[in-house]
Amino acid sequence: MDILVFLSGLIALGGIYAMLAVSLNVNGGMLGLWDLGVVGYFAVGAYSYTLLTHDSPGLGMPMIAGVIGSVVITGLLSLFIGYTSLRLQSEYLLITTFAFAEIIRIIAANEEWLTNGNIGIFGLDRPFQDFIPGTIYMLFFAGLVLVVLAIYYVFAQKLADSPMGRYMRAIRENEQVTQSIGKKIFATKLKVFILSSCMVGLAGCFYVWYMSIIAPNMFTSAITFTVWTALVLGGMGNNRGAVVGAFVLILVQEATRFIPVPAEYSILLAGLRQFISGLMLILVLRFLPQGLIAEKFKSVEKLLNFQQNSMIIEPKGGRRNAAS
Amino acid sequence: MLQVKALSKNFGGVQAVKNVSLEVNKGEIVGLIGPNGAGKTTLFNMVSLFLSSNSGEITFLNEKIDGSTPEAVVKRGLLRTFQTPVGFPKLSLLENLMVVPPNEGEGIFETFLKRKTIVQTEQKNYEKVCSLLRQFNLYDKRNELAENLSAAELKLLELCRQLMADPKIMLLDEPASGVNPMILDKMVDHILRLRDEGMTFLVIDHNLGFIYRICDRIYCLANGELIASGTPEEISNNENVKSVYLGVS
Amino acid sequence: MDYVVYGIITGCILIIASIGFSMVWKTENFLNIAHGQLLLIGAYMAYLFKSVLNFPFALAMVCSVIATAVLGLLLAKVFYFPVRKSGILVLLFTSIGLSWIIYGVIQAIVGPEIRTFGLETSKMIDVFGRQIMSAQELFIIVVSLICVIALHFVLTKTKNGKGFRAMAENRDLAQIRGINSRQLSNYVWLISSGLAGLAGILLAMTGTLNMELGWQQILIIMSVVIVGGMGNIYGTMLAALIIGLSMDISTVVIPTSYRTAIAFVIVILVLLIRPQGLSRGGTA
Amino acid sequence: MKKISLIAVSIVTAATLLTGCASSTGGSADGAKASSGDINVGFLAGLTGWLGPFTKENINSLLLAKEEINEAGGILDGKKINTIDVDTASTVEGAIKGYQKLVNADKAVVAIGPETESMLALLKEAPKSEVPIMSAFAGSTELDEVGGNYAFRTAASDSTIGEVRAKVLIESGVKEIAIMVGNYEGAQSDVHRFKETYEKLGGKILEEVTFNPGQNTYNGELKKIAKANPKLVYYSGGIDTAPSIFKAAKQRGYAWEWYITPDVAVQEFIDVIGKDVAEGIKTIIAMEDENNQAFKRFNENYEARFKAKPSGGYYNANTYDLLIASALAMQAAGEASGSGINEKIREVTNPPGKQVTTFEEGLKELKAGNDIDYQGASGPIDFDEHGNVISTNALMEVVDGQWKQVEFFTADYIKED
Repeated sequence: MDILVFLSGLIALGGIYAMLAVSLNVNGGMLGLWDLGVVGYFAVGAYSYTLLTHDSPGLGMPMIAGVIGSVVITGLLSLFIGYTSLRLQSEYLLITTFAFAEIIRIIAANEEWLTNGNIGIFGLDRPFQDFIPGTIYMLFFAGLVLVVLAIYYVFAQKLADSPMGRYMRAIRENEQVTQSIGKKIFATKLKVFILSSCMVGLAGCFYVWYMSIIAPNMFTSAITFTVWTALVLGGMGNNRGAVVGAFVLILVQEATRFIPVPAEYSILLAGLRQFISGLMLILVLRFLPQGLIAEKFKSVEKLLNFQQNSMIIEPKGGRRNAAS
Repeated sequence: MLQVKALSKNFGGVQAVKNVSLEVNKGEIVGLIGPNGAGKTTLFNMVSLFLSSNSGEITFLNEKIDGSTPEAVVKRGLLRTFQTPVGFPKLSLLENLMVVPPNEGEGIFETFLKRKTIVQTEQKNYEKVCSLLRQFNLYDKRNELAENLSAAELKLLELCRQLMADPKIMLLDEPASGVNPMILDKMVDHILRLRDEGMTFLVIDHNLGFIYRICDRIYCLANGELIASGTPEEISNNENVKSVYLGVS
Repeated sequence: MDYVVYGIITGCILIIASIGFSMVWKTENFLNIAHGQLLLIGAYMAYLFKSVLNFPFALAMVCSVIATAVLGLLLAKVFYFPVRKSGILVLLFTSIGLSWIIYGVIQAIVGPEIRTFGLETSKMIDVFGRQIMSAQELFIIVVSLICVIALHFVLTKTKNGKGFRAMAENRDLAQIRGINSRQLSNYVWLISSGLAGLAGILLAMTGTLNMELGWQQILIIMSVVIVGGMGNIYGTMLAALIIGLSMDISTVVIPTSYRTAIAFVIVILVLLIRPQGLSRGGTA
Repeated sequence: MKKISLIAVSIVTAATLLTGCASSTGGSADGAKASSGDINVGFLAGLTGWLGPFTKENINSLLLAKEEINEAGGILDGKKINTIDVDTASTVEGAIKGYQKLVNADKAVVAIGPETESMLALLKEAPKSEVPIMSAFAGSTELDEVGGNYAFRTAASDSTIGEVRAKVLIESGVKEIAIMVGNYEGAQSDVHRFKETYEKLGGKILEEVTFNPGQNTYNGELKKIAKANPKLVYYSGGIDTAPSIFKAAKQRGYAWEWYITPDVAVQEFIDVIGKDVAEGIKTIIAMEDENNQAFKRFNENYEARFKAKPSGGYYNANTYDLLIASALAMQAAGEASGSGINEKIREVTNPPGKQVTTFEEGLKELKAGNDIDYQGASGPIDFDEHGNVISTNALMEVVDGQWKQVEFFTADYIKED
């Protein structure tokens, strides 16, 4: 039972990261936006939720209003960020979004009247915590995370299989050609960017629940890098890869904690854990540049059930490698 | 149908296109030739509004279009291709073409709210795509990824893709480069057939033989300036054109 | 006035730290996140030579710069060269992975203690009766000036330097003209890593050797390079000074706690107004 | 298919590693095999990250306490203590994950070590899991009134120490100061109550500068302070930024008197900023009188065991006391459990009872059925209703490159007026 509770804690956290990875896959993987601002929307989602629902500082609104509010606020902010930065290309977009995320964190740390500054806000409520005994609450929470993750997954998958998904991949593959056939690329990018940010913002609420505390130093760029790593590890452009990547990353990181070492060497081990994460990433990239699960080709005919009788043969090189 | 008047473009002090005027009438195939760096592609980019011009005027179907957006121009029926026809390498041929027609499903909410309309549109587009692929002998490869095609097939695919957008005029950027003679013949056939069906073309190419074969009229650019224009015969005998081509290659 | 001097000092360290990053970006076409960890290697190498092997500080510096340069090239050969064909994103993430590896290894070796080189406190220098800066700060400015001049000389006079500039101008053209890209690439990695090592030492001179140095600096380095324009060396120098100056001068007007935010605000503003950075670099 | 099987393999490996190790007792100290009767105690702290420099000595202190307990024969008829170090990477997320591992996988009875934010994050969790969290250095004022049930700290609250510091300054005639404070929770909390009390007592803050750790230079920040022209500057920040700030100030000839936050009152601080710069820097630190027997004994034992002096600013004695007190509490409760500790820890550390200063003494008295009052190496250790201790304080100064105790203030200092 205890092991189950322990594992459910990991699953909850892994699930939250998987939610982030799926959200990121929508704009980073499928649309090919190099968005390094993940932690920014994550922070805004988490802070909006907290400030809407917490009493002081905050408005003391009901939980559901907080969740909706956090999605809306994240959306509005990403509209602003996206509108200003989405015209930029690859690396420039990457740095700009990154800069926005850093600025968000710095504001959270310095505007004490709003966010309680570096101290943050603690003792935050969790959903249904009054009805579920504390010892097994984590089990419930992990379940809740998995349910929402499943919704995220199905949503993202439906999107990927739709004409919209095809259109997004086209933009990723060749922006110029997409423009030459009369598509409004910027508007689409903005829409998808906002969608992805909202998804990240909602995941922010779950992070607050998991942590029960909110403070600016929870939202450093390490989270952005972790989510991207998870996505690259699992396979970009592929929702299954995003989920698998996130869980593998969290599990492997945690598994290294269990290596038994004498107390004197625990610092050595701590350094080694960073080493292992890094090595794993490099090895996967070297030998499986498409990630653990490559983005898979799906025939239009199959998706639309046009030719149910004929077999559709997967073309050679049928795995899409989005990582180039 | 398409008029370009006194178009100019500067790149950091270098005049890429100087005061170029040209005209394409409906049902014509007009060639645009000139040595490397003559400003042909720059001109294309400006006409398709991928690039803004410094001065001059572009009129399409009797309406000024400069200052508009590439998307808007495409909607009016002006399509262009690219020199290097990569298309969407990781998309299958079907997807490469299915993505072209405006589709109501290309929205986030629409994807989930208008499923029925989407399927209907898709069905319609699918049939159109298939007939087009059959015409170009690519039907058998419809589920192949574009990156697995040969360069020549990619050129054909490029043509198909732009055709999907129901163009009134097509700007072809080097449709014949890297295409073997056999496929080139087919390309010529396709272009002529399309012209007979009412399409208008403006074609850039280095292959003068190809240009002479298909074009009704030809413009020649060198160093950003228009140095000659006329029928293929006139151009092939033009001293300016000869000296420019001999001087370079 | 004093703030201008502070800004120049900050800017000088940034120049040394960013040039290498910018050069790698230009030739290899990816953001080398592990560049920050090379700073860390340089600083700890110098510590090894100075405090463990008891070299004089100047010699320790030189040894460390050379060692970091060689190590940087080696790491590039082992980790980056094999995945070059797989694309920019793979390279970018390989560099993130490499950052973790370097961080982990150094952490395991040196532990979390904070160290310094144990240098004497330097004297202030009087100029017209005003104390402008300390000898140490003057040293930093002189070292970066020397580096900038040396680099300029190398880029304009040597074969490889010319090759680099040609490549910076037009990658395809340079390859057509037969510039030995393998040799050139080695050469860029050497210079880039050496400069990173030097920057690490300079940073550790004024402050401390601590594990977070690499992560802290890479953010600012990226801002500088972006503001400077892709891979443009001179633009990068200018950007380093601008960001250094604006961060220090900003402390007069706004709370010092927002100092780092200034760099990012500049990045965003520059990109919105001039999407190619301060100087023209021309993207692919 | 090959790739899918690869993922499957990696997941299975990870899972096996997790569950396999989880069912064993995890990291056993000294490489010794932990027998099933052992009691696991967790050290939950940032071994890497910004807390790294703090915790490396704490690991030793805990080791020392463990060894003393085990050498005295263990508790509850010979059960040995086993410590498990869990790295939080100095993040709250790491602390939560680590705590869950300690509680559920290692079956630890207590988690010693989290810093303020992690304490706050685990506050609600601890009573549910019935595994107390105890901190030796979470000084934040935020924790003043929330602990007491499964949450204890031997760190003096910043509010107490802030009040003492303000009073000492005012009484020594310093009425105007400037403050330099790092832009993070620990530093800001440290300054918070001090500022309040100082101003209440009639002091004036001329300038307060917040700085970000990890900058190249701090000249601008120092200039701002210099403009206010204070006699004394209070520095609350980390050791990593200290050299840049203190050296630069010295170089520029700013002849301020410095008071620093207790966190950096360690030998390392003097080493990194240089003896000449450090000379005369003062701090007030929540510490036992250096003439106190228990404290002396702890220092001597530590030095003998690890060949190095423990640093006051790293709260080594406080960490040590937490484990000793927990062990005594378990002995008193008669069971090795978190709830046992929670129930009995006040009883064994607070008066009334026979005063004991070592584990061995305490064990003997408990076995004899007597009530005890543990007097720790870090002070008398009397937990109030919110799990805080009222500490004694010492004014320390750097003399000849060493921290020297200049004055000692008993726990009653702030009460007398």
